[in-house]
Amino acid sequence: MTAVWLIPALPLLGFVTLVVLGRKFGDPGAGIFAACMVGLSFLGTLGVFAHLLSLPHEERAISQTLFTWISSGSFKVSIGFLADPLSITMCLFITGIGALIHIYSVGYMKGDPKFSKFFVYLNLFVASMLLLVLGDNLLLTFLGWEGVGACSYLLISFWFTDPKNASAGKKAFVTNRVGDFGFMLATFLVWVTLGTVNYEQIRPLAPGLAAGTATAIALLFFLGATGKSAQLPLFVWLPDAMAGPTPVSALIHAATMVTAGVYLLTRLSPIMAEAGWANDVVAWVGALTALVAACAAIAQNDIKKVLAYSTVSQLGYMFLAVGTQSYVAAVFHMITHASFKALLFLGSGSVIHAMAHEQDMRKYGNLRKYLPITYATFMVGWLAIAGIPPLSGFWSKDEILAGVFNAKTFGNLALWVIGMAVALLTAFYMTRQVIMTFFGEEKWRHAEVDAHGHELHADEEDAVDDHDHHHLTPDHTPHESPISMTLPLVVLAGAAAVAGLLNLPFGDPLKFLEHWLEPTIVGEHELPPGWVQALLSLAAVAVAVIGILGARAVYFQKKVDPAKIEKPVFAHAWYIDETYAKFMGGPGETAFEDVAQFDQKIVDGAVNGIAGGTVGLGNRLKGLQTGLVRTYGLGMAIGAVALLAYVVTRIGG
Amino acid sequence: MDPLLSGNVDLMTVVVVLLKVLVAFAGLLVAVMGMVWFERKALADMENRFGPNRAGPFGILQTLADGMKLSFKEDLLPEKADRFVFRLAPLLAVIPAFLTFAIVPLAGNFSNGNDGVVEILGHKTFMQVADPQMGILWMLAMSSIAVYGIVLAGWSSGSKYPLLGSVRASAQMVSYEAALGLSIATVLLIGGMLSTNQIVAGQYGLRWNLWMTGIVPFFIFIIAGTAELNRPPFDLVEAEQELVGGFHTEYSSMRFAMFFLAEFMNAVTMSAIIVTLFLGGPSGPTFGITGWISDYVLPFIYFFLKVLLFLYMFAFFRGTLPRFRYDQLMDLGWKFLIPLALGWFLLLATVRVAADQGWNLPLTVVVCLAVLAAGAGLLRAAIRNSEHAEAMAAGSVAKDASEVDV
Amino acid sequence: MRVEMFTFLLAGAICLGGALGVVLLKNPVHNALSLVATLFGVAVLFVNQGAYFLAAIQVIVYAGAIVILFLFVIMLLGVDRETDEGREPLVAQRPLAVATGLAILGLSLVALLSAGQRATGDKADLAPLNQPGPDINHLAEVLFTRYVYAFEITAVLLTVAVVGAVVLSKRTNEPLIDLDEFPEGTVVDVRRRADDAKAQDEVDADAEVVAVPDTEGDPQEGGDD
Amino acid sequence: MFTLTETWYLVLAALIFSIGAVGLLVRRNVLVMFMCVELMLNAVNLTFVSFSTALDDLGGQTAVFFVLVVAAAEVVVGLGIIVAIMRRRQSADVDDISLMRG
Repeated sequence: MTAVWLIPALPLLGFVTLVVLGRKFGDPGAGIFAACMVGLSFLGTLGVFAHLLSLPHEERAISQTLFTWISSGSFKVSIGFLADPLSITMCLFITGIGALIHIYSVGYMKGDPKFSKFFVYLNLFVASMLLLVLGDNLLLTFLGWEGVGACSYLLISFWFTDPKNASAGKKAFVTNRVGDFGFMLATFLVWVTLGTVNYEQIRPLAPGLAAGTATAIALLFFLGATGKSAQLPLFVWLPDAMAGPTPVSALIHAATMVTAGVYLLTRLSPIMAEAGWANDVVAWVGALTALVAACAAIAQNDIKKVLAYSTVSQLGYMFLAVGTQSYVAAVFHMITHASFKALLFLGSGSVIHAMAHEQDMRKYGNLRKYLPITYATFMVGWLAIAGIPPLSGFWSKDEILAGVFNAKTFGNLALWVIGMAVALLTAFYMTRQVIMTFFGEEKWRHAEVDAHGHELHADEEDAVDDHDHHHLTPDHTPHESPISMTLPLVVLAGAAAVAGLLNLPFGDPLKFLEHWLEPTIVGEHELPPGWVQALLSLAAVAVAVIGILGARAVYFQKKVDPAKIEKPVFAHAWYIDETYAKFMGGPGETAFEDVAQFDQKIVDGAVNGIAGGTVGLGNRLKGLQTGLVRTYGLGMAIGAVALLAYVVTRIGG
Repeated sequence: MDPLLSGNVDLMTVVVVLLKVLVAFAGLLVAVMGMVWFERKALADMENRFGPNRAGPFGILQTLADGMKLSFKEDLLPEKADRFVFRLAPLLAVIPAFLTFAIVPLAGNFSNGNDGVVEILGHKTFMQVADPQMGILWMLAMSSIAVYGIVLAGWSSGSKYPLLGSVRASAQMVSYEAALGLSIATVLLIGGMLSTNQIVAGQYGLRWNLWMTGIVPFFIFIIAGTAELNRPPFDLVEAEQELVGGFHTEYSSMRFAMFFLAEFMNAVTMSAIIVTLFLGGPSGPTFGITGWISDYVLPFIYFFLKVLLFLYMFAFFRGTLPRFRYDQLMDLGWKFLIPLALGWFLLLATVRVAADQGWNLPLTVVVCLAVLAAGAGLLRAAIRNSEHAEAMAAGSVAKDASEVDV
Repeated sequence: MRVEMFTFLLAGAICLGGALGVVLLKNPVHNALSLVATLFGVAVLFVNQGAYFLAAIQVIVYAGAIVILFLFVIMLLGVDRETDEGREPLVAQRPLAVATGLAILGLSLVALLSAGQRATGDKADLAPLNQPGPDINHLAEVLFTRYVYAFEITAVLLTVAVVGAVVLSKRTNEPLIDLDEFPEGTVVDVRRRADDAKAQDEVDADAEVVAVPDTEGDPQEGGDD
Repeated sequence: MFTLTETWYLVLAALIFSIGAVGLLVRRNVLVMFMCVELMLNAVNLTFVSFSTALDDLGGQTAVFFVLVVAAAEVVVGLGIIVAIMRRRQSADVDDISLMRG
């Protein structure tokens, strides 16, 4: 199976073709072409997947080196691909969900003046993401890492004529840079200590790392991961990133790119296994992020912001799993989350589409009447994320929590409690969203009401998707989205419902995913005995049910004033973003000014000084170029004498 | 290599060498005197007049008388002349003329594949002053040196007519040297040897290079040789109507005599070289006679007769042919003789290879001739084309064109 | 041996005399003649060492073609007058040149005399010289087997040189350097602008003089440039 | 009486080379400079032949052959350039040709 390179090459081909011919292909054409490319890539991935399945368990890795990319001294990097269970799993849902979202986008972006450009970016994103996942070395992964970052930036600020969208893009970009810095340092460190950046070569060498070095590497990579995967303290960009078109939010900021950090740490599990307390840091950061984001989610009114904070929170779960060495659980949750979160985002997109691009949930209500398919699929997503069995979210979340309960991590019980709290909050805010959107009265029919009398509008301005300017009017009648949008919803709903089958905890033969990933992952974790697991599961289900009922009580039966729960501190996500802004505007700004001064005076000064010095030197030296042949001849002769003298002295010795 | 010098060099060897030098030099001088008289007589006959008839019987001592007269004339030195070079030039004209003669085999028994070895004072040797390894290249080298005499004579006179004459002469000599060399190359291709002795030895019987090379190189050599000598019809160098007297206008007395001598020496030498290269030199039938007659007398007679033929030819040219214009001269040299010589050389080389490889000889020759004809056609087209192009020196165009022909 | 020694001394003296003549004589024609003397001496030295063929082509090529070309150029371009070599415009050029020459000589001699064979490195493994038959045969064999590519490439080189010479000597009416070819801002352009400015100044100055002929202004200011 | 070894030839060649080098640097006439280059080339040729004889190997003579050919080509092109230049400026003084100065 030597067609591994085709997987990223096809979207790349789509990208190149669309760059050149995108406008020619026109409105649906470009989108269909892009979707076909990703679909073909998916088929290719399936082929590789089937091939891997046919191989014996231990040999399930295809590495393919195309050519040498950089060769500088002992530093040698190839463009090469590594298709092993981990990367192919990632590829499957990147290309699978990617293809669905491409199809969805054909409907969603219909009539946009930059229609073909959108698919240019999307294809480039898929290609970069596949490169990130398939690359057989850190540098190639970094290339993909930066590629997805760039595409994310381009897509967040896709409607850049609105300064808010543009600044959201910049925010995402800058925040990610901080993380990339960690990635780069970590890569350098790996190169210096191990002498290679190739994963397959790192794997046998990693156990030889000193504990301190491994910890440093792991922490630096984790810094990179916090940027890309929106963890504390760098999560602030993701909620703002919802400014981009909804398919983008679904594909990039829910399903694929944000999981890159999880993928990276999983891929580097050989190093993480040596990293000691860095794992504790990962786990705690993940847990705290999950909690902080879940709290924020309950107070958001923007339908997509709820999902965005939810994403942050779910990613926190994944890191919690990574930190407790339950990589399989992390990947499992990554897969299930990818399907149900994509589903939720696309569903919300469908809602937004139906509601004339109004994103404020306070103006929704009773939409189940108008959007039956969206409603039905959204229900599946809701129950899945809330952790109701037998839907997928339950199984993966349960496995994480079970893993945490039994982990050797510092304060594992506290982590478990936090995890349970987050599960509760998740069920709560999702139920809140579902009720506000699909149940109750049709609130948009009341002109400009603020049903709950909130003083603060929770940044609703920021997230308003007003790329076309027809606003929601009281006489608006929502209508179901076209087939190209509902079809992906149905498919994803199916996936979200059954994805749990991948790794059922009822017995070893049913843990398909675990066996599948076994050859790739280093790290041992022990699940608690069966009866404990059963108890834990029961507890989780109970917590989820409590959350759902609580939300029902507050928002459906209106027993409690929502304002008591939706505290401003939650709405502002604990004021973390504001603190950053304050710092950056105050002491930060002066520091930046100084840095800018330094750059201008010293760095630029050095560059300009060298240039100026060269010019000056040249002006002085040009006198040597007399144009007189005899002077040149004399120079040559003197040089010849010097050479001769050297040779003669050598002869003597 | 001359067997004389292969052993130890003793006193007798030196004596033999000196003897040969003396004989050759004296013989050459006598030949020149004879040649001058002979040419004047022949010209006079063609022009229906008497020619020299006062000094000695049939005026045969006329040259001697002229020489004596010249030696008593005043030796003029022009004021603007470059003294040293002015005096050096005549020597540079004469010496190469004689040095070329040194490699010509004058006698020796070459019949039946003999190598022409004779015995003088108990030493085996060739009847030629020297037989250097590079043989015929020596002749080319000397003819290169001969150019200097003319160039420097013209320049050092400090006068424009001699300068023009000398520039013409040297350009002409350099140009025709190429054709000359190429026709010599065909001879070398047939014989495989540079040594004049061996070239002659290779032509025993009637295997003269004249036929062996297919006659064409012979004619090329004669034309180019005549041009090298600056003799009519290629005597633009001293075209009296245009240049007064050419490069030696300012010379008088013995210095003029030297140029005069050199010119006729060159004529004799050239004839001898032609004979050596194409007509088998001194070889000829011996009628079964052995001893000194077959070693010295008969070969020398053959040699003398053959040389005489060419001396007459030169006189005949002078008497009958009009002088070339300068551009005609250059066109003939660059656009006709050199391509032809080169083409013929390639033809002979191909035939040689064909013979070695056992190819079908007639077919090879036909194919070669066809290729050469095509090349000639191309060259002609190129020349005609370039004649339309303005501001092109005739010489350089032809140079280009000859490259095309290769 | 004695004959060869005699030949060497004679030819060597001719060579040295010729070489000195090339450098010291003032008239280019004399220089050329001195060069011929050296070339001849070298040819004799070649013969002295048994390189007959090389001696012959040394004379034919160098003396017969190259120096004749020199003489042509000297005579046709009319640079055959004595050159003024008394004045040296470049400071220190002469002493430095002589010093360099002496240094080259000294170092070469040191290398040759002290190092002996080591200066040459290993001996090549071509055909030995002392074989029966004329040297041209052995030379030809080496040239047409081992060095056949080099030989053919030199043939190409000669062809290219001939074509180049023809192109160079073609008489054209355009200036050698087309100043308009150079983009704005290059050195040539700057220089041209300077020239233009100078010319403009001259025109202005002339105009001034013409315009105010009888003012007190010194006519030499504008007129004498 | 000294015997004639290759050292004699080599010393002679070194002398000629040095003289040529000095001449190249001192003389201002382009043509004479060119001649000095030829002097140096000849000195090298002499060295080649001497080593060829001393080492009993044809290599040196082969090198001389190529030097001769290249020298011929060089002179042809060089003189072509000189003629082209001298057509513009009636001087053979190399110091006058300094258009390429910095």
